[in-house]
Amino acid sequence: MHVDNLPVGPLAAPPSGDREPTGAQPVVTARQVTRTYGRTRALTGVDLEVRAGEVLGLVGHNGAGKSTLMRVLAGLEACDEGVVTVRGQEVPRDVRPGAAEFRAVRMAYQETSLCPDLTVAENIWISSRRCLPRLRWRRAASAAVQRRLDEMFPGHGVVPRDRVEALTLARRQMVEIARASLVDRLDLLILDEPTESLGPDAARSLYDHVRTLTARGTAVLLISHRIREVLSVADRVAVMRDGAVVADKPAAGLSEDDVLVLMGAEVAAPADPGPAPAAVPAGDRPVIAELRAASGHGLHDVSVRVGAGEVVGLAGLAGQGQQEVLERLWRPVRKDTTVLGSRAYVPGDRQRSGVLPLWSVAENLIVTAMRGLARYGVRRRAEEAAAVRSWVDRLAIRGGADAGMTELSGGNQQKVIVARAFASTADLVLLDDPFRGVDVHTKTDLYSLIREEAANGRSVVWHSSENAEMAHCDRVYVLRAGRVVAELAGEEISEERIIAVSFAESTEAPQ
Amino acid sequence: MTLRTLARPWIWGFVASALVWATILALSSQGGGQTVSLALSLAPYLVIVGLGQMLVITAGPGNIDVSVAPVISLAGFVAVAATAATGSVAVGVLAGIGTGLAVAAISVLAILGLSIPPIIATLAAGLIASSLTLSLADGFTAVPDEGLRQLLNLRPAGVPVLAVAVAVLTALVVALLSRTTYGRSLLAVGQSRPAAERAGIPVARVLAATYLASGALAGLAGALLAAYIAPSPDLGTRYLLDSVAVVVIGGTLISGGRAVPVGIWGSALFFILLDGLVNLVGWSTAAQNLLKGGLVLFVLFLAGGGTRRDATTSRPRRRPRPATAATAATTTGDNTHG
Amino acid sequence: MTNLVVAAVPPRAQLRRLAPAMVSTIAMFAMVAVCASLQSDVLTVTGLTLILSATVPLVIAAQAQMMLMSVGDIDLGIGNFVGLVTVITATKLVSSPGTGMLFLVGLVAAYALLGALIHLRRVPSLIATLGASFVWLGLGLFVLPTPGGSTPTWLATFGSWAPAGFPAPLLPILVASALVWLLASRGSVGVRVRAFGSNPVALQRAGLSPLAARVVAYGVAGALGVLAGLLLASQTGGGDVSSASSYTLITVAAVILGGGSFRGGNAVPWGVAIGGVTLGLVSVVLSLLDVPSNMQSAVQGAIVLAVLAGRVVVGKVLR
Amino acid sequence: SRSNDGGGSGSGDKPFIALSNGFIGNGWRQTMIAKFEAAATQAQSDGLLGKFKVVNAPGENSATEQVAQIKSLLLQKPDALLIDPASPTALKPVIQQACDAGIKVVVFDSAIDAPCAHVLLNSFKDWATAAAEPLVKGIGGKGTVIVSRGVVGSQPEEEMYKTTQEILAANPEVKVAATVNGMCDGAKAQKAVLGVLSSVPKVDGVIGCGDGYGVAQAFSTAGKPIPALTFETNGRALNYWNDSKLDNGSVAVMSDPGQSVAALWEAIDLLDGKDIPKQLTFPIVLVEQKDLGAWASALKPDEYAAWPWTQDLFRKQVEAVKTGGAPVQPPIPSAAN
Ligand SMILES: Nc1ncnc2c1ncn2[C@@H]1O[C@H](COP(=O)(O)OP(=O)(O)OP(=O)(O)O)[C@@H](O)[C@H]1O
Ligand SMILES: Nc1ncnc2c1ncn2[C@@H]1O[C@H](COP(=O)(O)OP(=O)(O)OP(=O)(O)O)[C@@H](O)[C@H]1O
Ligand SMILES: [Mg+2]
Ligand SMILES: [Mg+2]
Repeated sequence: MHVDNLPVGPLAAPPSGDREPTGAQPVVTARQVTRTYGRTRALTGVDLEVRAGEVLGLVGHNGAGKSTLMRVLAGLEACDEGVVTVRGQEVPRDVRPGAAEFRAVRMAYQETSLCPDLTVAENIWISSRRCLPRLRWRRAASAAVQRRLDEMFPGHGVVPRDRVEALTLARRQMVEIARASLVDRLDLLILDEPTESLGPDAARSLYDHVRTLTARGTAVLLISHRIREVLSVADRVAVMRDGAVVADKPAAGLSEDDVLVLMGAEVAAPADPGPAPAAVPAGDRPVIAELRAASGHGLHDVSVRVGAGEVVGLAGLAGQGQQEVLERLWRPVRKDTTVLGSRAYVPGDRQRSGVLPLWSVAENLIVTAMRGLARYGVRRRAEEAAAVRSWVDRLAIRGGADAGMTELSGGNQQKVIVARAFASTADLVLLDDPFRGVDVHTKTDLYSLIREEAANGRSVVWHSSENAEMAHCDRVYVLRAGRVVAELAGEEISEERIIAVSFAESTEAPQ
Repeated sequence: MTLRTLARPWIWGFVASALVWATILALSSQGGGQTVSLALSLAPYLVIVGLGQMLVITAGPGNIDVSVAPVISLAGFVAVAATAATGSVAVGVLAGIGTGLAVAAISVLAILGLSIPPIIATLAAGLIASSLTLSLADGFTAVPDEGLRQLLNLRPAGVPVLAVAVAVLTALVVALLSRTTYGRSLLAVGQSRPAAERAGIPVARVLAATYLASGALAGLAGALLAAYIAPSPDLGTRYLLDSVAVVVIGGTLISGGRAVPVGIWGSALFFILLDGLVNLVGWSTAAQNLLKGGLVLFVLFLAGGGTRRDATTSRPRRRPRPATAATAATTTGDNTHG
Repeated sequence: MTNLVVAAVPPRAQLRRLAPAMVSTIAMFAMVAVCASLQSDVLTVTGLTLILSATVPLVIAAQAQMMLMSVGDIDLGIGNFVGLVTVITATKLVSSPGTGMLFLVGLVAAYALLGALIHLRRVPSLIATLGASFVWLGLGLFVLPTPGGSTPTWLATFGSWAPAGFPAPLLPILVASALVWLLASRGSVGVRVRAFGSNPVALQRAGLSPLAARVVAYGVAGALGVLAGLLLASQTGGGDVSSASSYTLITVAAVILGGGSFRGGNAVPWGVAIGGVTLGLVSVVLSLLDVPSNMQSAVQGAIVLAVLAGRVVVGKVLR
Repeated sequence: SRSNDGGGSGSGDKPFIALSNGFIGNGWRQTMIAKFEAAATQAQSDGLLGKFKVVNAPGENSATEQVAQIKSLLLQKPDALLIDPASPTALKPVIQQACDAGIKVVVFDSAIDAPCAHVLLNSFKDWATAAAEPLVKGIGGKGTVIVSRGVVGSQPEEEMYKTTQEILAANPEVKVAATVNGMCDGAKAQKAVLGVLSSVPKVDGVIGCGDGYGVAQAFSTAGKPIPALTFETNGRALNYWNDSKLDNGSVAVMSDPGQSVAALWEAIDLLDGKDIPKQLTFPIVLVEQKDLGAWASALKPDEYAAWPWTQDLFRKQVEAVKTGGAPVQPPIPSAAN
């Protein structure tokens, strides 16, 4: 059967009208599954059941083992002990990717698994070749992905001929999700943090589509750190902690706080924006960085001012010029940009531009500060070690200073990269949406870290795709299509306001 | 497997050279100590070039210096000419190093200024250097300094002075890599250039320094070789392939980010002893090449994947970056004086 | 909402991707123009045959190099491999065509095996192909210690084939490039190979074997190497294992000039054809221009730098 | 490429001669080209030559590069083409093409089996004999020697090695301790010999092909006495030999870089319609102890001894070849200049 023949859209009749999760058949189950990597026990005996036609939300702190469990459930990796059954059949232990048992289980990965040098259509061929014709597959793949994207993300703007490399992060994520869902029979769709780089619009249409999938009997497993989102979409929520599922409850009746408690932390009022933004009015601070009517390279007449000790936010939908502003401040080569003092950068794309994979946590953490500590180009190791110790403790980096960087989970890697920037003596720290995929507790720690450092006189420019984060800023510039459409300060900064500004503009005068 | 327990691929160079040495000893049943001593008097030249090549290869995927061969030849002429003109060996050696720096400067301009891939940039710089060599060689009259030659041949108690000096140089490179900000920056750039750039490392400066260091070391090797052998337009030819090979067999990660200076000694000794063995047995060039190639492949496939990171299949890895390098011809042709 | 902003991106991205090959194309035509202005006979069929024929084996060897570069590897043995093929062509293929063919098929298999070993033992291709290049050289010297032998008649006939009104060397260049294009850029085999070069994890997650992709790339490279060797033998009328040793570096330069990269994931067969011809023309231009003999290498280097610098300028303009 | 128009008169009826050289990266080839350019310039001003052009294939003796260059030379329609080939076989078809285009082709320095070309070369048998015989005699017909072979796999080397072996077979008391691959290159021979020195007993001589200077360095590195050697014929080696006062059967012998000049005269005579045998064997350059001082003082370090062929001497040598008489002995430097 070909993708083209797939029943799609709302016209498709659900195979069973019954939306009662309890009565549904289990699609995939895991029993007492364990998995260790070297010294890391990623999974310590997981029991989980995913049933047809339900949305199962999976939450847990960074490194809880969610992605690992998903790789086991999708047949990408064998487990050490325990049993995985698919549609009631036990799966042999020596499973390999692409095994027949797992044909109907598909996964959209946390770090997309597209080939950047290939076109979208060619990427589709790779993962969905079984449902494509042998000849003229390119055309079939293009048509299929185009239709699926139109269904899932209206107005996506992806052309199947495009090379993935040329797509924005959000579009890549859309293609990744569409790729996972393009198959002739889909029993289980796993979405590992699908909305982290999507805008709210795209996220909403994704969840609409998830509903039509479940209506046809497909199970959907959703992993996300946006707990509110999970609660609103999922039928059931499973909570993982330290490699095991510690709770499995219907979503109805759960509150965000309940989930946080289950995830294993004393709920420390996560809505509290930390130390109050400094009282000094923006105008009175000495300006340490400034963009004056900058244009070109995706910016149009953008003026941005950063005062000493100020936390300046760059908000708006993803990809509207925020990164370009950061880029200019990072490398102030043009006349319209002035930056006084040294800079440090926290990249959002940690796989590509954050992690130094051969090194340990300590080496990764200190590499920026090393230059400042050194005398005549010679390192001072005692000072470096002390700095590393204090930062590993301060951010509670799991694994410790001597762990290999790639042994850490995504969230902990991100902590190291944030620590790298703040461990330096930089006067201006640039944050490029670094808290994507970081669990709430870590986030809260990092927010207060930022406030403390600002109180000590450092300036921070912070781009975030999560509007709620902007509440921790003194001042926020909202960007759209490369222009500053609003500058909010103090009390004005609120999620609602930012969304209002970014969207109010976007509905009028499209050019 | 964690990073700590990675295999130590540099061992293989030493193991292979010990094996070859034992074979030589078994065949000739004499001069075992002297064999090592003589190998140690040839190895330093290759080690010097290899150290520079290692720094370049460590700078990450795509980085390679294919201009070392023409630089060695050119620096040989320049050093001899400068020594003859000033009467000072030191000036001559410095002139050789300066030549290496000058050619490397062309490469650096092309790599950083014009974003030309290093393999091509250094190839072009090397072509320019070889033209200069030919122009200099036309009617060249100076002769190498006798004092320097005697110094290079000095072997008190069978230990070549040059080998000791280059061992010190190797130790300095080890210290450079682990103790200085430049060394750490180079290793960071080699692991991931974008990440190093975001970590505030002046990538362009680090790369420039690296190519200049490679040029300077090749120039130094050329200055010494010209005194040890004689200046000639093809003085450096063999050193391109061999410098790349010794670096990699020595355990340096071809995709960058990890350098093993000590390993170069093992593989340099291996190459030199292997040449000796082949010549001792009187094998034909065919057999010599088969053996050399076969052994390189054998050691390589035996040592295996220690040279790459943890290969757990499904966790997204850093893209395995391609290794790059280049070569020159392996034979010089058919005319007997070719 | 945002599709309008980005709708303009693809054509420009496309253009930027094609720019390197375009600059090389311009360089190629500029060189032909220079040659023609120095020697008007260049533009006749005979003239084009003369200046193009030497580039035929180079272009095909460069296609082999490109196959490996598309998986992110580099082949430092291609020059000696092509030389070895000429040797086998000039000896075994003449004395007993059946055995000769078997030998050539064996060489392709050896390449595939090399690819498999590189993959399974996870060793850098650079050093493995460097080691293999010594083996090819040794085998070549073993089979034919002194250059010589003769080519089979059918091959010699092809080598001296000179149709009227059409420069014969263009045919193998165009046919080989078209085949590689169909295989590597259009077909599903090419998708596997490029996907492996681009993101092996994605390939594996989709249940495709990275090993197979690499072996296929090496096998195709081996086959192209054999083809290049046959064509070289047809031009030189004999076997000489070191006759193509310069190919190793030049093919890399040809792939880069044609818009390829060391990163892997890209196949640029047409660009490689243009890059190969451009590099082949350099020696023609050098022999037509009155460059002092000592300075010829420098001029060659300068031409390569100039073409690549032109690429940078065009890239800047397009950005 | 280097070319030269003869005094503005255009090519007219005076010939245009091109030289294609397969490799320029060593002193021998450089001397060969320098001698040719000097002689051709002289011939031009003497009105014997209209125009000449020298093209060196870049890189490492690449036959494919040279084929491409000869093809582009064909476009320029020279009257005669001189070739120092990078490969004894690979140029066969392109030489045939040149002959078909009516161009006189003279290949020198290496045999090539292209029936239409004229070949001018030194006898490799003579070379090997001149290298080994005096040396064997010098060590008194007995002792231990190392044989340093040339570019193994090349035709000349096969012939030379055969000759060497014949001579050694005739002297059974001379033992071969090792056979190394010196590639006729001092630097390579130096390393190769050094590699075996510790493993062989006392060495009385090294039979090589013009690599004695490097071999001497190897012995001095190893701290061993310098045995009888086969030196190259360049200024560096001859001066070393002269200065070190070695008188132990050492010789200096190599082929003659002046062949290019002889080939020039041959081409001019061929274009004049003179009858010249297809194959000419010219004398090698042998520097004997008695002429050592003269040669040593006349040569720069990297310059190789070359016979100063004039048109006259060339014609005499052709006669000698035709009649089978004794080869012409061109003047050695002290007598010539
Ligand atoms: N391939 C691997 N090699 C070594 N350790 C691994 C590997 N994959 C996962 N781990 C470890 O297993 C644990 C679980 O990781 P996993 O990626 O499943 O966490 P997660 O819940 O997805 O976290 P996050 O929310 O940060 O993505 C972590 O401690 C991680 O370091
Ligand atoms: N064109 C090809 N290029 C490279 N490898 C191939 C090719 N065709 C098949 N293979 C090899 O055969 C294996 C099966 O691949 P194939 O694409 O046929 O899987 P499939 O047909 O989609 O799966 P199945 O038929 O088992 O359901 C691959 O893993 C690969 O090793
Ligand atoms: Mg995860
Ligand atoms: Mg996560």
